Amino acid sequence: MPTALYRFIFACLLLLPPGAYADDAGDFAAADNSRQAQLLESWAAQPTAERAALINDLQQGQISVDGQSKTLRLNNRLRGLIETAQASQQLLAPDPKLRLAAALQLQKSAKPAQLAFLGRQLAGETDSTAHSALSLALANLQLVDPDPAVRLAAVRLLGETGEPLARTRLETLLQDGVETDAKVRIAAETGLAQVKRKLLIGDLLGQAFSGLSLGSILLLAALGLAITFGLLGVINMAHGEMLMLGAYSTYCVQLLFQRFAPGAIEFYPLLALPVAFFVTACVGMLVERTIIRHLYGRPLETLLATWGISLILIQLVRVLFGAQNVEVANPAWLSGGLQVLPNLVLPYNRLVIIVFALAVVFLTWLLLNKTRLGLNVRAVTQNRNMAACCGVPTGRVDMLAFGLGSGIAGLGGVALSQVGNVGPDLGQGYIIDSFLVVVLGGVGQLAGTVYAAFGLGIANKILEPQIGAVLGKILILGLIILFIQKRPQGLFALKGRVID
Amino acid sequence: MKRRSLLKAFTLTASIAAMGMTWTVQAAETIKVGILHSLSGTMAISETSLKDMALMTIDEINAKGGVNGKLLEAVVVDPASNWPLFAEKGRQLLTQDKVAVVFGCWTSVSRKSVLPVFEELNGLLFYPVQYEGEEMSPNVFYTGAAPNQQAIPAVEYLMSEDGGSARRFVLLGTDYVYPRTTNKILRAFLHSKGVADKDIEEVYTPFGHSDYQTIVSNIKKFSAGGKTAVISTVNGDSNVPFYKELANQGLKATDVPVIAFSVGEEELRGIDTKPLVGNLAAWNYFESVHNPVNQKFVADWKAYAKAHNLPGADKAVTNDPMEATYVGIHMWAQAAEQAKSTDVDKVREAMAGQTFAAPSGYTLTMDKTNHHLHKPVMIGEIEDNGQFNVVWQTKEPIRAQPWSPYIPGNDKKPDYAVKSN
Amino acid sequence: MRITATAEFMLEPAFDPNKDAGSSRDAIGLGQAAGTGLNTRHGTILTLEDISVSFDGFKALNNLNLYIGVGELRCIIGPNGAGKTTMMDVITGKTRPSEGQAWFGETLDLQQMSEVQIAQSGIGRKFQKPTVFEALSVFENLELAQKTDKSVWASLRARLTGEQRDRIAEVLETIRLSTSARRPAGLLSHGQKQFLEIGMLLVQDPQLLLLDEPVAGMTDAETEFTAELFKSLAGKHSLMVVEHDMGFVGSIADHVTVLHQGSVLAQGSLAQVQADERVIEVYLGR
Amino acid sequence: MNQPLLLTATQKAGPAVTATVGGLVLLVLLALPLLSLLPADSPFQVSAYTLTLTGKILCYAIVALALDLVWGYAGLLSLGHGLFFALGGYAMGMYLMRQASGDELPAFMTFLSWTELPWYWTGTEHFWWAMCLVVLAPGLLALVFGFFAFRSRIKGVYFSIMTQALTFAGMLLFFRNETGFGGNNGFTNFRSILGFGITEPGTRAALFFATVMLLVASLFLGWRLARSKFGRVLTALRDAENRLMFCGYDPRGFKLFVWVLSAVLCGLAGALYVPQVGIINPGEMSPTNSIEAAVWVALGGRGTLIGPLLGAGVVNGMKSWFTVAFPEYWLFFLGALFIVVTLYLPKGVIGLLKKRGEQ
Repeated sequence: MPTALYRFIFACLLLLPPGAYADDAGDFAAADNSRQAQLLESWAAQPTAERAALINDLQQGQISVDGQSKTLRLNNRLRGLIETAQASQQLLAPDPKLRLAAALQLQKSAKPAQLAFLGRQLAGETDSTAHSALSLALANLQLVDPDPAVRLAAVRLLGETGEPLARTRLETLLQDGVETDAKVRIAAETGLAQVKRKLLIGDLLGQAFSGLSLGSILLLAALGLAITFGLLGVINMAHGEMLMLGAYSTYCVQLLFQRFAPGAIEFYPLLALPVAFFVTACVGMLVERTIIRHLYGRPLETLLATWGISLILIQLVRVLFGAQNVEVANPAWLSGGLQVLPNLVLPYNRLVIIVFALAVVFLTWLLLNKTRLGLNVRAVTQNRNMAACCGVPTGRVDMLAFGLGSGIAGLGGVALSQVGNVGPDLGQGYIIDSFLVVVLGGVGQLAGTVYAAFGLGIANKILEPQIGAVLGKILILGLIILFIQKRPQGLFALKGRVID
Repeated sequence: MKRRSLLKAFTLTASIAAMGMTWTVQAAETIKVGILHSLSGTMAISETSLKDMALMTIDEINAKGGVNGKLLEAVVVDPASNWPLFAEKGRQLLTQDKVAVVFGCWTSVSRKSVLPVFEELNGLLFYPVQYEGEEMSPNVFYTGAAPNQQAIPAVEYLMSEDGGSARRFVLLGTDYVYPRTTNKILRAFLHSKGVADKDIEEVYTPFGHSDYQTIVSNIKKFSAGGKTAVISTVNGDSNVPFYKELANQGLKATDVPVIAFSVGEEELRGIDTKPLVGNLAAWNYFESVHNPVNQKFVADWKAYAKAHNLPGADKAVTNDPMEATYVGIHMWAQAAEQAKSTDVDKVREAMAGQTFAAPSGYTLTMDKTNHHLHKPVMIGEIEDNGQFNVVWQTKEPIRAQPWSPYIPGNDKKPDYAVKSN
Repeated sequence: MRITATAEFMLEPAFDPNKDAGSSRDAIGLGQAAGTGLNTRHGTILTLEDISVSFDGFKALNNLNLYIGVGELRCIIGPNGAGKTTMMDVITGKTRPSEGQAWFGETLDLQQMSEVQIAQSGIGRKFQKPTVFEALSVFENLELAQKTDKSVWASLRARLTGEQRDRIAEVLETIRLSTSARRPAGLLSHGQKQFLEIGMLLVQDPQLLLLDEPVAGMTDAETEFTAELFKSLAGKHSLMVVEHDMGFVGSIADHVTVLHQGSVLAQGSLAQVQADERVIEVYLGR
Repeated sequence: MNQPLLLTATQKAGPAVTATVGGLVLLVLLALPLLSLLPADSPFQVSAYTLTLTGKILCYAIVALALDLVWGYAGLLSLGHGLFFALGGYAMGMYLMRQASGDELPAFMTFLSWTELPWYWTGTEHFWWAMCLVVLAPGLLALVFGFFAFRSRIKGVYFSIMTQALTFAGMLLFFRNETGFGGNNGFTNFRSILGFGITEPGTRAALFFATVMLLVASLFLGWRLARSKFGRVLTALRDAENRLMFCGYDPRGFKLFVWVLSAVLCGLAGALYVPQVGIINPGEMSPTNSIEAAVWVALGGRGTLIGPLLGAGVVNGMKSWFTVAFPEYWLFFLGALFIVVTLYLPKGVIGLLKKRGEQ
């Protein structure tokens, strides 16, 4: 295959008069997909400064052929090739950063045809990081070099990296009959071992992170419940819908920004937080005043009533916003991820959510333990009558506490809207998990809730790769049920004299 | 006291049951047609728009003077995403409302739930959604795609040079029958194309799964081993978290293209499409198709949505199941005209070989024997405007193979519809 | 028949082979009216030794030693938080002590038994706050409490025999609730509930009655009557009464134990303990 | 809607009249299957639709009754009764599938690459064994779960949440295709039961009749229990469990007994439900269904035997009517129902009637 390609590309090069934009553009526009692919490959092998403009246009999918601009029908294959061509163009760029980026791109997608070109660039490369990156890109191609010495160097180089690709390349190299030179084989084996070790670390870290991330989401979903259920003893089945409302308020805020402040759209989540909190808190307080107020001390009744509320809220949202999901976009600073290791990317939205979750927990803790309101809440929840006698306005405290719980759920909703979809049934998916988290953590125990959430998240993520998502979830449920049998009071139970 | 109230209870139950009998209201000069789509519950998300589309189509037909000189009268019921309720409502439509035909169902389970009722009462159901096949009832006309009209061409495309000549495949789906069957067929097909089992990874998630971190990172790992494509039969709601995770973990369509069989324009309305650009979907129709029929179709729909101010009307879109509904209802009307009657058996006969110039730009034919439409297959690339750019399509409509040749034992199945009872 | 509660005595281990464990117990012994199926050879019906209970560090009971003789009527007094109720929880198996031993008679190790077993073996308890089955009638309350086979199957087939009815009627007389036998227990007054609960103990016919503040919320007349009732019970049954009302205590108790900070502070007749300046200090504070 | 009239009528009327009315109702219920056998043209013919709808509601009524035994009497609100119902249904479904498929594998297995029946399907072709399963599957599960739950004194809200988690886990498990119960599609397309065609009017009538019998039987059973000392112990248990323990009763046994009994009743109801509605799938296990059942009981009146039946009747009747009349508003109504009942009808409709009766 390579040799044939070489010849072909040479043919192409001969055909090409040194490249005025127009001709290339013309050729490209005229060509069919496979011919376009060949052109791109040839250009990638022979980047010239003149062609930079054209390739940039190609990236946009718009080129101008004799005067008028023409939209191209690209497919993924062509896009890939354009990226490669683009990269090899950038190797010519004066800015070392660009060159580095290009080299990294080429590590993935360099074609054998570019061997010669890359070699030349490497020789001329001054910037050290770019140099090493480029040499690695080159090494990928040199694995098939006729000279064992070159191959050996290449293999050594690959061994240094933690690239998943390097692993497969080395593995293919080690297949029977591929690599004949003994020294290279040995080097490849040692290198492979190194790479595997590096990859393993990445995987483990990745698992841990996803566990934490899932935990933080569970935490945000359950925290509000820890207050309404844990402190007020209300089985708030409408809690999930509070999450949902929070997510929908995020959606509305986003719409408003699109309408009125498209410039600042990046920051709509920041405004969404207070809005969501306010909206859900109000709904919560309304519900508390109108319905739940009459049901304190009858937990099972609150369960039924709040379930009714949740049905109404769901259908209400369906009528208002339609049954379909609505679009909530991640702003730029929440999309993409942080490349920690070659095989470990930490998505920004998840990182932010973890931090956010902890922040919310901290604030809640402050609120409950360091403020008058918190004191009142704890007083009321421990002994309603006594608190009333001490002049604590129990009614208002209940209302505020419930509002607080709902508001926190609203904040959770904002976070959920950044990782999942926003639809009327959003809450239904979280309600059972949230309850399990709270019960597992021990009712009325903020700390317990935190531990339970992260515990569940991590356990889930350890199980999932082993036995699959479905069985994993079932198993977790089973384990929780068993655990509650063992410790009905949850992880953090207050012991005390049994009072009847 | 107890005994007294016991008696009351019975009185009540009976009286409710009695209501069943009192609902047979017969309008004079109209033909009743039933619409059996969930308007509440989990499936409302997909099915409500089909109900509206059906109503629009019926209006359209009535505007042209109805069928056999009679106007069509739609009877809408809500099975509330509750499968037994589908059977109950189906029976009600057929026996109480005496409808001539029913358009409805989305999920396979709902279809399977009503199927015995339609076969027992010899009713007529038009089913507008792509499904796993393995069924061919004389009382159902399937206007959605069978696997060979969607899945297999899609994979062929992925393996082609333009599709990126993928050599490894991740079959990712929600754990229920449609993905399972489709993936089973695909695996067999891939084997026939010389793809080894080690290059195929099958992954399933529970309904409403929302955490795709592990799965996406596994896909990444898997894709390091060679040119990989993901074939997603992930069910509606889970798609958003899946695609978001893909984008955030930096898997670009150019590296690992994802082709989805259940993501259409309607679903994209709920997704921020920027990160998805370049990912694929396989359908038999896309809103972006350029032809006069489709332009009118889309325009009519947008107008209808505005006129009846459906939620989100400003962003109203059409999609494949809607087109299938539209085509189905029109074909039924044509058949009824041709048969000069709405009698099920006569209509069934007339349906065979019925043709209709569909919005997809092709003239679709109802197969003479197997009750499935001949449909074209299109591969669309997601664009940032939530539309699809058709990058590949079949020259001709393809005949459906409801009994997939890739499933052992199907070769013995007859190629014409027979009652399963 | 008085004993002087010296520290050495209280700390004496229960089953020290080197000592004649009998002697000290005989000192407490009030006759040998042993209940059926319960071995009280040495005349002690309840033995608590070195019992300690701690809730998250706080020691509710601290090396508590206590002996109740067969047929004895013992009053437990002590300031709030002295551990009175906790002690009852320990005896009835509601709370498990972190260390120490609790014996019912000579043979039954209360720590090995579940609450239900303890109750069935003959320890009846009346709660601080009167708890009766509010939804059931007074009669039904007594019927449930009555001593009989209390297994599931039995209660499926249960029919009241003549003498069972008579017994219940009799108790209804004693607790003066005959007239309201058919009323739901929920409608009774506080005092009546107290009596009903006592009645439930009576029909249950336990050998040891634990009564937590039985006369709280009773009129003087009722209190007086209760005192009579308890006196009459003593001898047939062993009683352990926790009470704050000194008048009441004085009227019934031949023997009083003062608890303080989870262990026995003083023991003896009411007069003795009231004379004890440690007790005075505890009650009045410095 | 005409129930209110009916109700007021019945409760205003003297016991004698009520008795006759009730007798008539029972007669009607018994007559329905017979009427359904009449030729279609006769004016008295009862449509299969009405029959199956009523049959379905009766099955739900049995579930409500079973739930009331544990909730109304023993004070254990189970949010997982749908699981037992579904298990009974699946047991019956297995038999029906085997009947339909004959000697071959059930259809859903053949195209999901099952080569032979999994072990737990063995014997399901025999009706008697299927019946055993109908009782055993829910019964044993309830026994095991109950044993652990009651041993560690899980009650009140915890119990509710645990049962909910249980049924949720069950649903996920049955959704999987590997589990071997047809996954999301469950079982459909039954043909015959005991050799009789499932769609024949005769079979329908018989099934309906069986349902009425089961309902009456479970009513009688519940009535006997409520009247026995056992019933009183349960009530005591609900109000003051500790007191009961110090009276020497072991609550575990009592709870376990009534819990298992209730589960088995649900199983039986499920078994009769499946052939009448013609499908069983994991959806029946969704927590939502179980919670709805709780509302039937609450609406009718907890701790009364009739209330639940009433509740099941009203809610499902409403559902069948609403989903045709105003599909969009069904959930609003249901939700409002939940709230109103808990706020204003703590004793349910029955309580209301009693009060009115006393005035």
